[in-house]
Order: sequence, then structure tokens, then C-alpha cells
Amino acid sequence: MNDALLVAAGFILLTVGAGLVRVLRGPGDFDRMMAVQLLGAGGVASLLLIASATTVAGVEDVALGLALLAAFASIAFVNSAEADGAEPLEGEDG
Amino acid sequence: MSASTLAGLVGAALVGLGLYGFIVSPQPLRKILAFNLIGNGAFLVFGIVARKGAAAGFPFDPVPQAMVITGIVVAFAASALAAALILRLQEETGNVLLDSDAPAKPPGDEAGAS
Amino acid sequence: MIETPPALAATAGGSLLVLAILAPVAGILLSFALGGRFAERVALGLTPIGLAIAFAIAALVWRSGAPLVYNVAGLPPPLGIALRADGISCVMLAAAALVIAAAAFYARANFATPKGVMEARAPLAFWILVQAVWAALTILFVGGDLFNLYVALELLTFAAVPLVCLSGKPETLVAALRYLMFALFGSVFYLLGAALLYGAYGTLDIVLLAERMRALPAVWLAAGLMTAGLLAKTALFPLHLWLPPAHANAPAAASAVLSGLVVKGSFFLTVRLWFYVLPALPGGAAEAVLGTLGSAAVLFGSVLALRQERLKLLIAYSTLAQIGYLFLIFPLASGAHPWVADGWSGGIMQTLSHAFAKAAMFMSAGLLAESLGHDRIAEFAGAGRAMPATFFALGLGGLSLMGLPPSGGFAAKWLLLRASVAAGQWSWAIVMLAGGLLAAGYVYRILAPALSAGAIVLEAPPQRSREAIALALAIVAAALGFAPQSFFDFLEVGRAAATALR
Amino acid sequence: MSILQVLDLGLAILVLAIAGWTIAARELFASVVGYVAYGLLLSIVWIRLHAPDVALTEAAIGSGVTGVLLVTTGARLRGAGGVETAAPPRLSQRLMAGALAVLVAAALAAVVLLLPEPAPTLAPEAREGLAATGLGNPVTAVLIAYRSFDTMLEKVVLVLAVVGVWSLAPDRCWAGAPAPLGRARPEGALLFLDQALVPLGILVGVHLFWVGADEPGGAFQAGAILAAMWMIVMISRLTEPPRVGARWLRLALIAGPAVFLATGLAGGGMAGGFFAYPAGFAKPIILFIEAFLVLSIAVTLPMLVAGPPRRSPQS
Amino acid sequence: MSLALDLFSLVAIGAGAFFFFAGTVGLLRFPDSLTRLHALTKADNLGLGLIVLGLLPRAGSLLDALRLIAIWVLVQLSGAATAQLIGRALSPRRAAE
Repeated sequence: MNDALLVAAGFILLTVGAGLVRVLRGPGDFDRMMAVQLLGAGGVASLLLIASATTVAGVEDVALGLALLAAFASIAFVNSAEADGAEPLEGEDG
Repeated sequence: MSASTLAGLVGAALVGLGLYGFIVSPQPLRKILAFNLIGNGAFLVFGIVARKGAAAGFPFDPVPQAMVITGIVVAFAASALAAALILRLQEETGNVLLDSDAPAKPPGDEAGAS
Repeated sequence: MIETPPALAATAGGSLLVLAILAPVAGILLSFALGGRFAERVALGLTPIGLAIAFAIAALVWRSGAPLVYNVAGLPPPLGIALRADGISCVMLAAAALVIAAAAFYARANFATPKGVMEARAPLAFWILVQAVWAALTILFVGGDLFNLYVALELLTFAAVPLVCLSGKPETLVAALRYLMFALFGSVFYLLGAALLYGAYGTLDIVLLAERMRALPAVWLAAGLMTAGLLAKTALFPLHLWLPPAHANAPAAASAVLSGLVVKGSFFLTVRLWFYVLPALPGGAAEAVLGTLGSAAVLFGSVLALRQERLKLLIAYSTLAQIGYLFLIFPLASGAHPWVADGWSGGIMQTLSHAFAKAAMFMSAGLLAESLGHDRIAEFAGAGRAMPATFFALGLGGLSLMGLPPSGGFAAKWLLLRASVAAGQWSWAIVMLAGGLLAAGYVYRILAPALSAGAIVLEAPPQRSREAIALALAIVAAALGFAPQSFFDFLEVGRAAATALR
Repeated sequence: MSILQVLDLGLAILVLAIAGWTIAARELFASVVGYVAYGLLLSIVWIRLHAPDVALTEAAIGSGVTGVLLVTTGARLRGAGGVETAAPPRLSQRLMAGALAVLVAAALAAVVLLLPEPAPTLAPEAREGLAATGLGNPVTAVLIAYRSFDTMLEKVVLVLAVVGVWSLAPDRCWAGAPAPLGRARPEGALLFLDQALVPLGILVGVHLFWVGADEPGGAFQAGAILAAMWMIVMISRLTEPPRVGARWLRLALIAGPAVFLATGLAGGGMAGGFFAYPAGFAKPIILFIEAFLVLSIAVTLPMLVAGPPRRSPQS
Repeated sequence: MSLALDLFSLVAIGAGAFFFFAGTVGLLRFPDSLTRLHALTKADNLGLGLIVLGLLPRAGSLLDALRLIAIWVLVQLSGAATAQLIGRALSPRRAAE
């Protein structure tokens, strides 16, 4: 059973890893970000599988943290990418 | 090959990759990326040392792990200071490239090693 | 609890070491929280306390003739962190306290919070950063654990880099960024070496490492990585490119601290590494390489200093050369030879005298630049008559750089010369003589136009008190030339244990 | 070769491939995105090294907050028109750098393989001292008890980093606030995150702090998660970065190291040594210190990302 | 009983893995950003959901099970929000082209 879980973990990891070709190819930054998004979800999934198959304490908490932060960079990214060039360095009055 | 040996090799390779990027890239923000790669390599070396030191019922030696945590935080602070400097420089001069001929070039030798 | 072996046991009075560190650290936090004028008051108020602690530590070590040891949290190494002060720690602590105090009082004129504002940027940053430099150096001088020393190195980086660009001018920003890159490279390589040492011996305590040390491949690589990192931070040739622009563009008080003290922090750690952690390694080749790089720095730095048009840049390049002399300590003080005492005394004396002389010179250069409105050497004609005290301080500092008696620089170079002659290693002696001549050349270049006749209008006369501070430091640098033999014996305190291991 | 080993190998190759990409990518943004992905994978590597505490820190700070810092910086640079105009370095320089890098990496790899077995370790000592601290997580014990001196100093490094970043402000902006992290108008999806994700995140942060004494987690990780939540709120412009002159902000920034230092000093009088804890009271004191550390980290990290003050205090 | 549970786990996890696979293929093969986004959201929704479902029977305690569900919910929330953000950012750009 544990082996099956590990196989699944490896399979998912390699699949989403292959998805990272999008980071390479782009073309746009959003496509790159999507690949990272997928990697985040896949990473959490394989972490859970590995946790269930091996005995490392506290892995669930790590997955919890990853799940929380997986979108964090994407949010900052989308937010800043949209501001594209328009963002004044000197803060506007507000 | 055990996980820790493999991680050690990854760490060594990360140090190499980072060092190359650090020397070659003229754009300081990328130097910071490269610096983080070297740092991660160093942390991984601590990591395998910790893993190999499993004893007394702990699957790891906690001392090097604690050092890595300290190191990660310090590396972040360093990146933040560098980022702020780069942005300020860009604002003052419109140019953030450290020309590749002059300085920002680490050692061409392993001076003390020989 | 297991019995603590005697080498690791704490000594009476060791708690002074913790206080020496915590005083400036508390000062940083207090200054930042209170802000505004309080930052200056806290920093200035702390200087006498810090001086008193430094001299108390030195007195204790002098009296007992043995290092002061404290185990933080009552935990002896390897699990805990030890602090140790030996002879060289004491003199460096005292030198740092003196130079920091001088720089602080000198800087009052530049970094007072202007009337009418609660708080201004540059003053707040300066007073906090200067205390941070002090805290970091104190740890570097008394730290007994290589990882603790890593944190201190980072503390020093974060304190020194922003000092360079306090004025916010573009050229200072470039200099600061370049400095930061070298410093980061240096700390990460140091950390990598520390990881390898921990992997090999399971501790980072200096005494324990020295006991367990054998010439493993891991140790050699660790030594190489850490040394390369520390050299980048010390700006030894060929990793020196960041230093001149950084030191020349910082505010004068900051330059004095950066050039006089900060580079000595990483140099001191290099000395700790090779003389206290690694003495069991079969030396020779490594020491020769360090000595050769130092020699190259002496010649290269001096020649470049000769060619500078601006006073502050000239002084900064001379720092490169003077750093070179420091590294002659590696070939001349290692091993068990009759001459190593001379080499050791000379190297440490060079560290001290350069700290005072260079701080005095940067402060004088700052006064000059403020009074003349520029620091172009070619336009100094007549300035010597207008500002005699400032130029006297410059000249006295220059005397020490050249290595002419009476000065600490003379004592240092004389001892190093004697050691290299006794060792039959003539090449160092030739380098030192050439370096002395070149130094005479660049000091002459400053003084000659200034002493020539000419009409000069000062924008503002220099403050007497600030001239006095610079002059006092220069006098200390000169007075070091009269250090008695007991002073040099003091430098050996705590070293016997390390050399006996060979 | 077991399945686990295949998995490890795949993971290693993936990590190195992406690390190589971040170095090789021509566009700055592409390499930044690669770095974020790399950080995610690296925390899985840390799990494989049985280092959940480090994995959490790496996920939160190494990948998460650093990723946001790099993305924000990259965007601000691009906004000001300053991304990549450099010609690639000369071939000879690249070859030299490559040779040096290969040399260092090869030496390091060889040495790492040759490290002594069985490895020297402090795990038994750490185990022995654990009872006196009342903690269950040895990493927390190292950080807050055995080597608390390092940890306190490292917190001071963070304070200095803030001072350093702020000191880069233009003079007229001093005591003002950093530039906002997000764009002008608050928007549906982000507000949804504020309402749904942020409360959950705060819960997770508090949870990590609380379990950190006995299980993986602790002040660093909890503080970093709370920092991330505050940054999400700032990105959606529900709140703005505070003025750097604000008294509460200064106090929050120094609270952690100051409380740490004060208890360390008090230990000199009451527990027989600086930074020692009185027997029997170690755990409550440690939790007390950690609470302030969490606060300071949660405030420090976002302020470091936000950068120097950019608005004059009046506006 | 345990055999049936194991079988359930395996099927759910296998299905989850398949969705990740499908999502990746979509991400790599679909012609434009918006359709890729579509494939992506399906993958992490269903893929992770199924895997959590498959792992639930193996959870040691109620708390562990709750934590698993919380992880899924978190990824859902952030995934949905990001997808919406990306989608909105993409549409005007596409219209402009």
C-alpha cells in the first residue's frame, strides 16, 4: 500500500514538474505563473502522500503551510503584473 | 543512494550553479537570486549533516537544523536590503547594472585553499 | 550534568563579556524605539560604559594572565555557546571602544537631529548603525563559536553597508551595492565552510575544534571556502575592488569606523581561524599564499594610492595596502619557530596602529573637505597654514603608515621585518621596504602642496574639538610605538594553548 | 532501487533543472517565477531530510516571502523601465566562471560524500537537556534555549535590516509610509481572499506557534505565516503600510529581541547565568519570549518587503 | 473491511493523480492562456480533492482528518481567487489584441 502511495506521489510530482516546461516556454508571465500554481497543488498532494507512506512527524503542518502560501506569490505577481509600468515609485497621494 | 547523500549532491550542485550566476550576471537582482541558490546549497549541506547525525531517538541532529532556520531568515533580510538598494539606485540613475568588467566579481581563486 | 572539562569552564568575571555585547545591542533597540534625538543620546551615553567594560576586561585578563571565559546560558560547548577573551581580544576590544567613542563624538556635528523636526533619517540611521558596528565587532573579538561568529559577521554587514550610502548620492549607492554583494558572497562561503566543519566534528566551538582537528579533505575545503569568504569581506587583493569607493564616499565618521575597524573584524576572524582552529593543519603553503596576496596588496594599493587626485580616495587606497601588511602575520607567526613571537606582535601591532592612524586620517580629511568645500589634493596650497592641527593629525597618521619612528606603524613594521629576516624569508622584507617608500610618496603628495605657500579661503574654520579628536587618535597611533615588552607579552595570553598543539 | 529512491532522484533532478533555469533564463521575471517553483520543491526535499521545521521555514520565508519580495522588486524595476539591458558577459569570462563553479561544486560533492560515518552529532546532548526546558521539539529547544544567544542576535539583525532599508528613503519622505503593495482599487477576488483565506491563515499561524513547543513549528514559521497574511491584506489595499515613524510600529519591531534580551539579562540575576532559564519555569518563559518573537517577525517581514518610506508624512 | 478501504483509497488516489496528469497535459497542449487556466483549475480542484478523499480513511485521528480537509479548502480558496485574478487580467489583454 505504501509503495502505491509513493508511486502516486512520484507520478504527480513528475507530472507537475513536466508542467514546468510552461515556465520555460511562457509565452506570457501568466502562463508561467499557472505552471507554478499547478506545482503548488501537486506539491501539496505529493507531500500528503509521502507523509502518509513514511514516518516524518509534522508533515501535515508543512502541507498546511504550503497550501496557505502556494497562492501567495501568484497573488503578488498578478497584482504587480497588472500594474505594469503604470506603478509610480513615488507613492501617489492617498 | 540514500536521500541524504542525494541531497548533499544537490546542495553541491546548487552552490556551483549559484556561484556561476553570481559571477556572470550583471543584473544585481539576479545576483541576489544566485546568492540565494548558494545559500540553499549551504543549508542543504547543514541538512544532510543533521540527517546523518540521527541519534538518541531523534531522526536528525537538531543543532544544524536550527542553524539553517537562522540562516534562512538572515538570507531573506539580506535579499530585502539588496532589493531596496537596487530600487533606490534605479530611481537615482535609471540604471542598475553593475558593469561586468569592474568589481562585483568574486574570487578568481581559492586563495586560502591551496 | 556531565563535568565540564577545564578548558571549557567559565572563569570569574566572564559575565563582563556578555555585558560588553549586550550594552550596544540594548542601545540599538532603545535608539530605534525612542527615535529622534534619543538615538544620539543613547549612543553617546553608552560610549563611556562600553569603554569601561572593555578596559575592565583587559585589566582582568592582564592580572590573571589567562583568558576570560563565559558559557552563555550556563551551557558549556559543544551544545552551548562560549565567549572567550584572550590577549588579542582585549586589545581589539579596547581599540574598538576608543575609535567608536571618538567617531561618535566627532560625528555629533554632522548627525545632530535638526531643530524643529522630531526625527531625521540620516542621524537616526547613523547612531543606530554605529552601535551595531560596535556590537558586531565585540562579538567577533570574543566569540568562541563559529556559528555565533557567523551571526556577528552578518550583523557587521547589515551595519556597515547602509553606513556607506547614508548621503543617498548615486555613487554611494553603487558603492554600497557592490560592498553588499561582496559581503554576502563572503558570509555565504563562510557558512558553507562552517557546515563542513560541523559535519566533520559535530561542534563549532573553537577550542573543541582545535582539539579534534585533523587534516581531512573536508577541513581543507572548509578552510579554503571560509578564507575566501573572509578575504572578500576584508578586501584583500584581488577581492578588494569594492573597498575604495565604499570607504571614500561614506561620511567621514563612518569612513573612520569602516576603514579603521570594520575590515579588521573579518581579518580578526581569519586570524582566529588559522591560528586557533586550524593550527593542527600542516601549514606552509596556505600561509605563503596569504602572505603573497598580502604583498601584492601592499604594492598594488600603494601604487594606486599614489595616483589618486582626491584625498579620501587616496586614504582609502592606502587602506588596501595597509591591509596587505596584516596578512604577513600568516607566514611570519605560524609554526613553532623562534621568530613567531615577533611576527605575531608585529601583525597585531599593525592592526592596532592602522586602526587609530586611519581613523585619525579620515576624520582629518572630513574636516578638510568641510572647510575647503572639496578634497582635491592639487588645490591644497596654503591649507596647511590655515588648518595646522588638522594637517598635523594627517601627518602623524601618515608617519605611522610609512612606518617611521616614533609610531605604532614603525614598531609593527620593525617587528615584521625582524621576523622575516630571522626566518630567512627575504621577499616579505623587500615588499615591506618598498611599501614604506611608496607610502612615504603618497603621504608626501598630501603634505607637500598643503605646506606650500598659497592664499586659501576657508568656508568655515574646523571646530577645535573635532580637530582635537582626530589629533588624539593620531597621537595614540604614534604612542603605540613606545609599547613596552609587557604589552607584547600580553598579546600572547591565550595563544600558548593554541601553539602548544603543534 | 526502491520507489522512494526513484522519487528522490526525480525530485533532485527537478530541483536542479529549475535552479539552472533561474540562472539561465533571459528574462528577469521568468527566473523569478522559476525561483518560486524551486522554493516549493525545496521544501519537499527538506521533508525527505526529516526536517519539517526547516521545510516550513523554507516554504514560508525561503519560497513564500522571498518570492513576493522578488516579484515586487521585479515589478517595480520594470515599472521604472530598468530591466535587463545588459549585454551578456564575454565568453572567456563565462568559461572562467563556469570552470570555477564546477571546481567548487565537485570539491564540495566529493567532500560531502566523504564526511565521516557515523556522523558526529549533538542529538544525545540535545535530548538530555530537553527535560529541563519542558519542550518536546528539539529544534525549538536549540533555538530558544541552548543557542538562544544566536537567535536573539539574529533578531537584532532583522531590526538592522529594517533600519538599513529605511535609511534608503529620500529625506523628505522620512517618517512617512512605504509605497502601497497593491494597485489602487480593491477588487472582488482579493477581497474574497481577505475574508476567507486570511482568517484561516491567522488560525494556522497561531496553531503553528502553539504546537511549536512540542511539534514542528514555532516562532519563525508562525511569524512568517502571519506576515504573509498581513501582506495579502496590504496587497488588496484594505490597509496600507504604516508610517515608519509610528510608535507602535517601532515597538512591535523591537518587541521580540527586546523581550529576549531582557529575559536573558534577568537570567543573569535569577537563573545563575545570562540567557539561562530558572528551573521549572523554562517552558512558560520560552512561550512568553516566542509570543513576542512571533509579533516582531510578523511585522518585520512585510516592512522589509514594502521597502523604504516613499510618502511624505503629511499626505 | 480494511481491504475495501484500501481499494477505495487506491481508486481515489489514482483518479486524483490522473486529474493532475490531465491538468498538466492541458497546461502544455492547450492553445491559449484562458483555456490553459481552465484546465489548471480543474486539475487542482479535483486532483487534490480526490487525493485528500483517498487519504481520509488512513488519517490517524479526527484532528488529522480535519487538517487534511483544511488543506484542501485552503488550496481551493487560493486557487479560485488566483484563477479569477489571472482570468480577469487576461481578458482585457486578449480583447486588445
